[in-house]
Amino acid sequence: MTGILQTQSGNGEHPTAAVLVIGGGISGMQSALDLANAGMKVYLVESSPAIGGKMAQLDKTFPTNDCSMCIVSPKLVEVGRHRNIKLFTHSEVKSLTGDAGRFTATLVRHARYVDVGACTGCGLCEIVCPVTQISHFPAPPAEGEKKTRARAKEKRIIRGPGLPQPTRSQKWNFSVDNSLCGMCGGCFKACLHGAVSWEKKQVAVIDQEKCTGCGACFVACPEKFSAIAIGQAADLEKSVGAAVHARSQLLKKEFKGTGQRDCIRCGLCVITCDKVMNISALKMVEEGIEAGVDICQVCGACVSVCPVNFLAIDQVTNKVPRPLLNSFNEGLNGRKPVNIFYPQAVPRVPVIDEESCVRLNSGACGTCASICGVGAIHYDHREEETEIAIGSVIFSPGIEVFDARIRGEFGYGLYKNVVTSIEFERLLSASGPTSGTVARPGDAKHPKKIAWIQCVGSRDHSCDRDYCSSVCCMYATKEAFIAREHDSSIEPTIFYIDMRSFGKNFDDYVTRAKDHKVRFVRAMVSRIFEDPISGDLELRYVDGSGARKTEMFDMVVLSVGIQVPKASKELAGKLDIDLDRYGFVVTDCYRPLATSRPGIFVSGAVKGPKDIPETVCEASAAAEAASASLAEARGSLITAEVLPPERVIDPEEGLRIGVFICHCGTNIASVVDVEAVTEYAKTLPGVVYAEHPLYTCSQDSQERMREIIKDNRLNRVVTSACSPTTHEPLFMSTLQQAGLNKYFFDMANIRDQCSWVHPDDPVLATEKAKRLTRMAVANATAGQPLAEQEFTVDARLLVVGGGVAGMTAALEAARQGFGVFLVEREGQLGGQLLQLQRSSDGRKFADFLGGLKEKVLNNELIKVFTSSEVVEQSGFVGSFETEIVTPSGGTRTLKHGAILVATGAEEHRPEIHGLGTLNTVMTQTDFEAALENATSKDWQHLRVVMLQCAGSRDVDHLPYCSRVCCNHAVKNARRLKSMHPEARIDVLYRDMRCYGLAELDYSRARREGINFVRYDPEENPLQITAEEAGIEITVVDPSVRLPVRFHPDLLVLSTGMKPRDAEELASMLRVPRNSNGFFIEAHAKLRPVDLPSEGLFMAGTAHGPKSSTESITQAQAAVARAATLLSRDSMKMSAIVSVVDPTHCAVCLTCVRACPYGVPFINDQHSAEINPALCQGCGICVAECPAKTIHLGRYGDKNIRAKIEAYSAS
Amino acid sequence: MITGTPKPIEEIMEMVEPYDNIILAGCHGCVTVCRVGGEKEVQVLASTLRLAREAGGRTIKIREVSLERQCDPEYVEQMRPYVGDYQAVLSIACGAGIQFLAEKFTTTPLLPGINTGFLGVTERQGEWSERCQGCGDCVLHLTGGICPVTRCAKSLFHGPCGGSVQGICEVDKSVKCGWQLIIDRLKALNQMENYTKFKPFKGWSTARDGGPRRIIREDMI
Amino acid sequence: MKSGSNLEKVLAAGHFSVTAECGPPRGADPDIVRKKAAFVKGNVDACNVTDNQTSVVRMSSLAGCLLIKELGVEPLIQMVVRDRNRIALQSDLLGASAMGVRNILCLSGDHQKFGDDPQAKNVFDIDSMQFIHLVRLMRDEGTFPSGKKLEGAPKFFIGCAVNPFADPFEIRVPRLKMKVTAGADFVQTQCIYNMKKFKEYMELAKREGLHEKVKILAGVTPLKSAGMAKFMRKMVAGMDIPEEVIARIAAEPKDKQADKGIEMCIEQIQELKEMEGISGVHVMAIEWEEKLAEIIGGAGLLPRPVVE
Amino acid sequence: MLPCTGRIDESLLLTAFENGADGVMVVGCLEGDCHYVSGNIRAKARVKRVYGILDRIKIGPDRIRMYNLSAGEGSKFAAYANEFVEKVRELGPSPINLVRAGQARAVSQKEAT
Repeated sequence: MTGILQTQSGNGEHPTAAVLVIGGGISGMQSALDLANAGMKVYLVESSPAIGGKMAQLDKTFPTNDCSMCIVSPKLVEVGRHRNIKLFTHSEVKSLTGDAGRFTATLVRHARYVDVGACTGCGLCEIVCPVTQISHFPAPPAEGEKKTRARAKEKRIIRGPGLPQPTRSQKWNFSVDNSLCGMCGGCFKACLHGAVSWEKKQVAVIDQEKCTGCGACFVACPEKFSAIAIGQAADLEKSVGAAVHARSQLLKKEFKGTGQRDCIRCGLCVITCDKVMNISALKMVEEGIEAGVDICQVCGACVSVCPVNFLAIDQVTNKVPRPLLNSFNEGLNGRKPVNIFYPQAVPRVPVIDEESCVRLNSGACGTCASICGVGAIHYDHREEETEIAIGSVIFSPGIEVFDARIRGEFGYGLYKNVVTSIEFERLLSASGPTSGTVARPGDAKHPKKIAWIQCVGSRDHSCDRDYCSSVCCMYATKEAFIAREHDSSIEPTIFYIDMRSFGKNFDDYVTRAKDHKVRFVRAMVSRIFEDPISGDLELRYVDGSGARKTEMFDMVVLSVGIQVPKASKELAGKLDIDLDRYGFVVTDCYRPLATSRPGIFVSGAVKGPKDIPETVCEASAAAEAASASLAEARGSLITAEVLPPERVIDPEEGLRIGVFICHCGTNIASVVDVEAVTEYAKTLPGVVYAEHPLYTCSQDSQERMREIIKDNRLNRVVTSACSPTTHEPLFMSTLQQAGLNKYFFDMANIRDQCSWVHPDDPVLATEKAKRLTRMAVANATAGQPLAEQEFTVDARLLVVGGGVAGMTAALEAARQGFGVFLVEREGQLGGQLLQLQRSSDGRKFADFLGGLKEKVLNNELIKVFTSSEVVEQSGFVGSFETEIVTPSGGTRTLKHGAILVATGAEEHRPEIHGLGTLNTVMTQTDFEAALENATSKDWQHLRVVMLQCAGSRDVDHLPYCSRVCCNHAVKNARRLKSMHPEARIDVLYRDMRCYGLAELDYSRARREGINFVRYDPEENPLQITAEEAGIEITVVDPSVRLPVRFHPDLLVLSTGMKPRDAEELASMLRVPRNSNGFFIEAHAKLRPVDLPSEGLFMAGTAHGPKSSTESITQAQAAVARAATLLSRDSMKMSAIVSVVDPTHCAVCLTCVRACPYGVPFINDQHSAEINPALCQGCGICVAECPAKTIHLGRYGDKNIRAKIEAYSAS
Repeated sequence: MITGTPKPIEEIMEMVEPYDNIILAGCHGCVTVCRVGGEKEVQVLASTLRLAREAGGRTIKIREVSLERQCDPEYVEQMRPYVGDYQAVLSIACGAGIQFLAEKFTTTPLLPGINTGFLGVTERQGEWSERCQGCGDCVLHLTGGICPVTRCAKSLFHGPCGGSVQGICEVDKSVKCGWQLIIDRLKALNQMENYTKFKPFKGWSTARDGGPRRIIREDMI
Repeated sequence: MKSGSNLEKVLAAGHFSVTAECGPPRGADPDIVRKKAAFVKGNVDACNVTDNQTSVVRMSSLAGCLLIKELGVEPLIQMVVRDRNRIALQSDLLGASAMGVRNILCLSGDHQKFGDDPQAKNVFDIDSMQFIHLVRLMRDEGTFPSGKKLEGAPKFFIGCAVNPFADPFEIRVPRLKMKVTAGADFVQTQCIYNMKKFKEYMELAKREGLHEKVKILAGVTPLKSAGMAKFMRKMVAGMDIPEEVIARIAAEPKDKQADKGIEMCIEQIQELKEMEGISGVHVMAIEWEEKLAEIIGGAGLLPRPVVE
Repeated sequence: MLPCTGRIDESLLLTAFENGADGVMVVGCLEGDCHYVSGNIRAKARVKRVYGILDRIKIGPDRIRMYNLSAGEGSKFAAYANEFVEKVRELGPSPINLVRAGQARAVSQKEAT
């Protein structure tokens, strides 16, 4: 770590190198990871039982259609297992004291009743728990009073179509213990089968021949005697509840598909009610079951244990049942009081719900504790308080969706087939309540016509949600798109006001959706009426031509907006940070991550609605902001990972392969017979262990895998699960933790390649899964241990581009303690912002830029090179070398560990509408500059037309949306209006994309009398003549549906933004740019500021059009990402690199010539050599080598041949 | 290096037709460098032969070996322990290597898998061209380092002939006129006086015209 | 007199000489040679007999020479080094001389690629320069190249060919000089169409004094049609036919183009006649021998002088 | 799965046929869009060579084909896979497999008698 400040122990003079991150959604997780990977201790507090947040609930993500869970789950696991992140789930922040650099927080961990350390996440507790409702628990006995059971006054007999058909299947043996029998005859009276013989003062005797095993006698025997003994009941030694569950399961299996509707008089409901719940509301009678409806506590246990669905909850009680709903699935299905939040949850440990658990409320039941094999359930848990010392806080509690009930006209909550968009996400999700089938909640019918209604709880003054929620246009488009992928007969329609697809590649996505028959209608829906019989929905709206329309739909999705939850507002109050009237955290546009209280930073949608990549970006940025002032203490509170020594595998040692076939919940197991694949795997040569976990990737499974590797002395591991791209690193690190070289591993993707692509052919899908598993086993057999070399990291950062992003990045990196080289092509720092005048709050950019420039130039750690350009680039992450040409014409070689590209963008200046020739036509930037001196009389009554999308969203110019122009126009229009209220301003637009809180300025502009007229290049084109003589513009104003003519004094064009020329730089860095010239990020959702090559990052408008605030955020984010590398002492190189075996090298130069990266060279030992740090691992040289003497880690001929041979072996 | 090209597979199939159990021998020398007879080509040819054979209803067993060089007796001897177990050896070394195998293993038929080409250089990946004919009497010092024997289609010593057009030989549009190259080079070297010098008759006895050649260097024996 | 050939005599006497050529047949029929010889007879000072030109197999040039000699035409034997090594060349030289052939043209020969047998092995034991040297050695020293004495030295008027239009232009004159040094007595040029470039060439040759050391016979070939002109320009290596030449013949209607070609050829000969350093013309009327009289006569070069 | 189609070589492709493949599909990045700059172009040349070999040894050249796709073109991948499978189905089993099946039949008949 050259150039990094020394780390210090906490001796009182230095800040605390720890950060409290509030909120475990994608924002909090990203902040936590970036901090923890850069040497900061992290405390991550999440109020729900598991991390993951909203993103875990989503099905797919726009605009790439990536599966949300698939991409977030590796992050969940990484956070869950990170040694420097301490996770507090089901917890809250109680208080915060102290100041920036040395806060003390008190955290409250709510009682979970399950020991997180002991629980394996097996989920058995949830399976055996019989409770499905929120019970009406009997009032506890008054002080000193003896606890007695209530007696039913209101009884109801539940009958089936026929009389009960008693079953003897899985029968328990009831017998009378003569020594205990009270000779009361209760059992004799209760028995409906005449199996009990009793006479007064005689011990009762049960005739086993006649007994059907219903247990009526057992229930009837008074507690004081308890003379009836049960034999042959599985799990009875655990508890009655466990035994009931065991028998119920067997009977359910037996009666499955038999159409049995009559009571089978198994007696499980009665036994449960009496012996497990201590209620005694049920009794077996000749005609069926007699329920004491007034004393029923409505827990639902009787219903859930009934093997034949004879009972229904509303039959057994006279109260209104209150089903327990699964909040993760948005209440679309039920859950148990003991519940694992969601299948991939981290930690995958259930929480017992205090409101509904019978044990916690009445002291009865306790079945879950009795069944838990590891004794993890403790009903005596109490909430705990922990005090932690931290230097900074990141506030990222996330958002919730708008309560659609407030918009009563849409009938949400009344009409069953009106759902919210988040509910629809769950309906689409493969792990959701319908397993990904699009079905109406009302009747499970497959809907054909589905309508999305936009702006429900957004851009709506009537319910105090004036802001735009930013994400709804895109998520609705995505949901419509994906719905059609699930069922191509679906006809989606989206009703919208403005299509705000303002992000990178968003417009293309909308176009693709249109191509996929998603219908877009620009209209506000006024009301929905339900057809009470069919459940279909009638929508009323006014279309573009002004006609009133009614249209029938099968289902309606309300695109609900997002808002700050009440709890978050309260927490903000405790933290003493300022919120705006909607509850969003207030920040300064130049310091976008800082809250009003020093030391507390903010990230994510809680500071304004935003999508995932922007959230991730902010999260990284917040991590940077939160750690910059703690940098001097970096590393003082963390522990390094210590891996057990690697077991050296003796070549003589036989193969010991372990195979794990993943269910992936139902993702795989619903199609592929995983048990059969597991059995098959056991037959493969060398396989000594095989099993099929529900989620192989879950934390508990990974811990288990580690144990299995050790216990079975495995020397190879194979998983057949999902995509190696996302999950292989996880499994490999588990191997390492078990002391096995991580390359003794292979993975078959039986999810994507079997269950997903062949859902309709389970038999063949299973065969294919076997084959893929066989191939993976063969490949693992051929596996070799590979070593990763370590090298020292140069802790300096090269920043290319000295605009606002580049300067911010340089300054922040320096604050983090890293040396910085800042290279700017132009003669002065500042970039495009030099052309602009004022921020949206009216402050002059020049002041801000001046301050920034001064700080950059005066910082000792930053070396600035203006009028300089990068001409040559080599090296690799952690150890780059870059040559620049300086103004003197000389070159300089800079050594550094990471690169940040911030080459920026500039205003597009197309030669249209007289721009460049007429002085009455100008761009927004020109206009903004002119406004600075617009004091003369001429301006007072000036007529200005602003033309939006002038050369944007236009295939002949810039095909994309430049994102900032609408806000830019609103800003300038309002400024002119404030200076000269008499001036007339007409803004001609296609969609006003004033996303997020910028919507507020847009609505203010409208109220201030600025006129907005919509046009459409196809359906409502503009007629523009711009000449010396004057300008004339004609368009049909859709609001009045009449042509209007403008004769402005000034025509202001919003022309958009185009990237600066960075073609050579991109090719030197070998990073891709999109067809518009913007750099392409490593992952559109989760790695928004990473470039695809390791060690390269980007920020600002080089990535895509954005505002200066967004650029600042990205710059800080990119520094955070770079800090995860630069803060390390050393790094490891990939082991998947080509290695030349010099024995047979013919020194023929084939590899030297074939390598696209120019890595191989001929060394002084007369052999080709490949620098492992530079090798990209493509294997081109391996395939070309005529002597076959180059080998590529795990992609050797031996491996590939093994797979090919295993493919065809039967 | 010595260059070569693969023989057409049909021709090789015909050669191996009588056999069911052969050795396919590559060489780590020149033919590896010119990518016609190295380990990779052994694998490709072996697979090809097995496939072709089996498609015709018969199988063939092929032992794939690659000798360090087929033109040195010590390396060739490495095959001796097992060569007798096979019906033939198909070699994809140069003609020298193949013959050397034939000499050493007198009772095993030797089959050539490549056509040996010339002494040449690599122009670029996948392109080689001739530079030397091994005439045994080098005159490169007089001709600007460019061989008139090899580079001129007519091996003229006082070229170019009238067929030289804009530096291109009349024999093949893709071949540069050797004499144009010589002249360009002599001019660059300021040695044009070498050009106008009359060159006496070349002695071809040191070339192949003198019969199979041998080099014996007493000092090295 | 080096050889005492008619051509040598005519040139020595300062006459503007004329040679033509006669390609032997693709067969053993001597009458074909005789028929061609009849067209030539009386119109030239010597007649070249080609040696498997363009590598197309024909009757041997020595046999052709003897056939035309029988008819009273002075033969000029062409010999290429492509097909014969130095042993065969020496032997044929002795034979030709013995049979009274006194003029020789020493050539490399076209590459076999263009002929009947592109698969043939070529020889090129010695090159044309060395061949000239060989003939002069035998004639003037009376020895074999091995140094052994000849039993009677062959007598030849030694000719060589030059192509003033081949590349690179800069070595064309030096190369002619080498040939002269090697022993060439006369030179026949490739057929000339680009008179401008030829004049340039001659200027350079004259600067070296070559026109005084060697007799330069300028090669001409009458064009039969514009098509032929275009074909030759495209297909024959080193053939330089300027655009204006083609344009001139192409301007004529098809049936008049042959006449135009002859007219142009005559004009060209007349122009060459006036050029300093040009000692004669070599008229290559390819497969058009019947027009020789018309051309040569048209140029005012008939009858041919007789020098004793 | 390989890091790049540039890793695949002719002998491995032929090995697949030796192991009874009726067809081999090589799927790489779009041309000009190779993650490793030129790997797919190299692969294309090698596939072409194998195509030639298969043609000459009468296995059938159309049993090998290279497709180019971007990572986001899942449905296109499916379409290509179906197209190629359909093509190979039309071609029928590889001659190798026919011969092997014939021999297996002959053996079993022999055993039966």
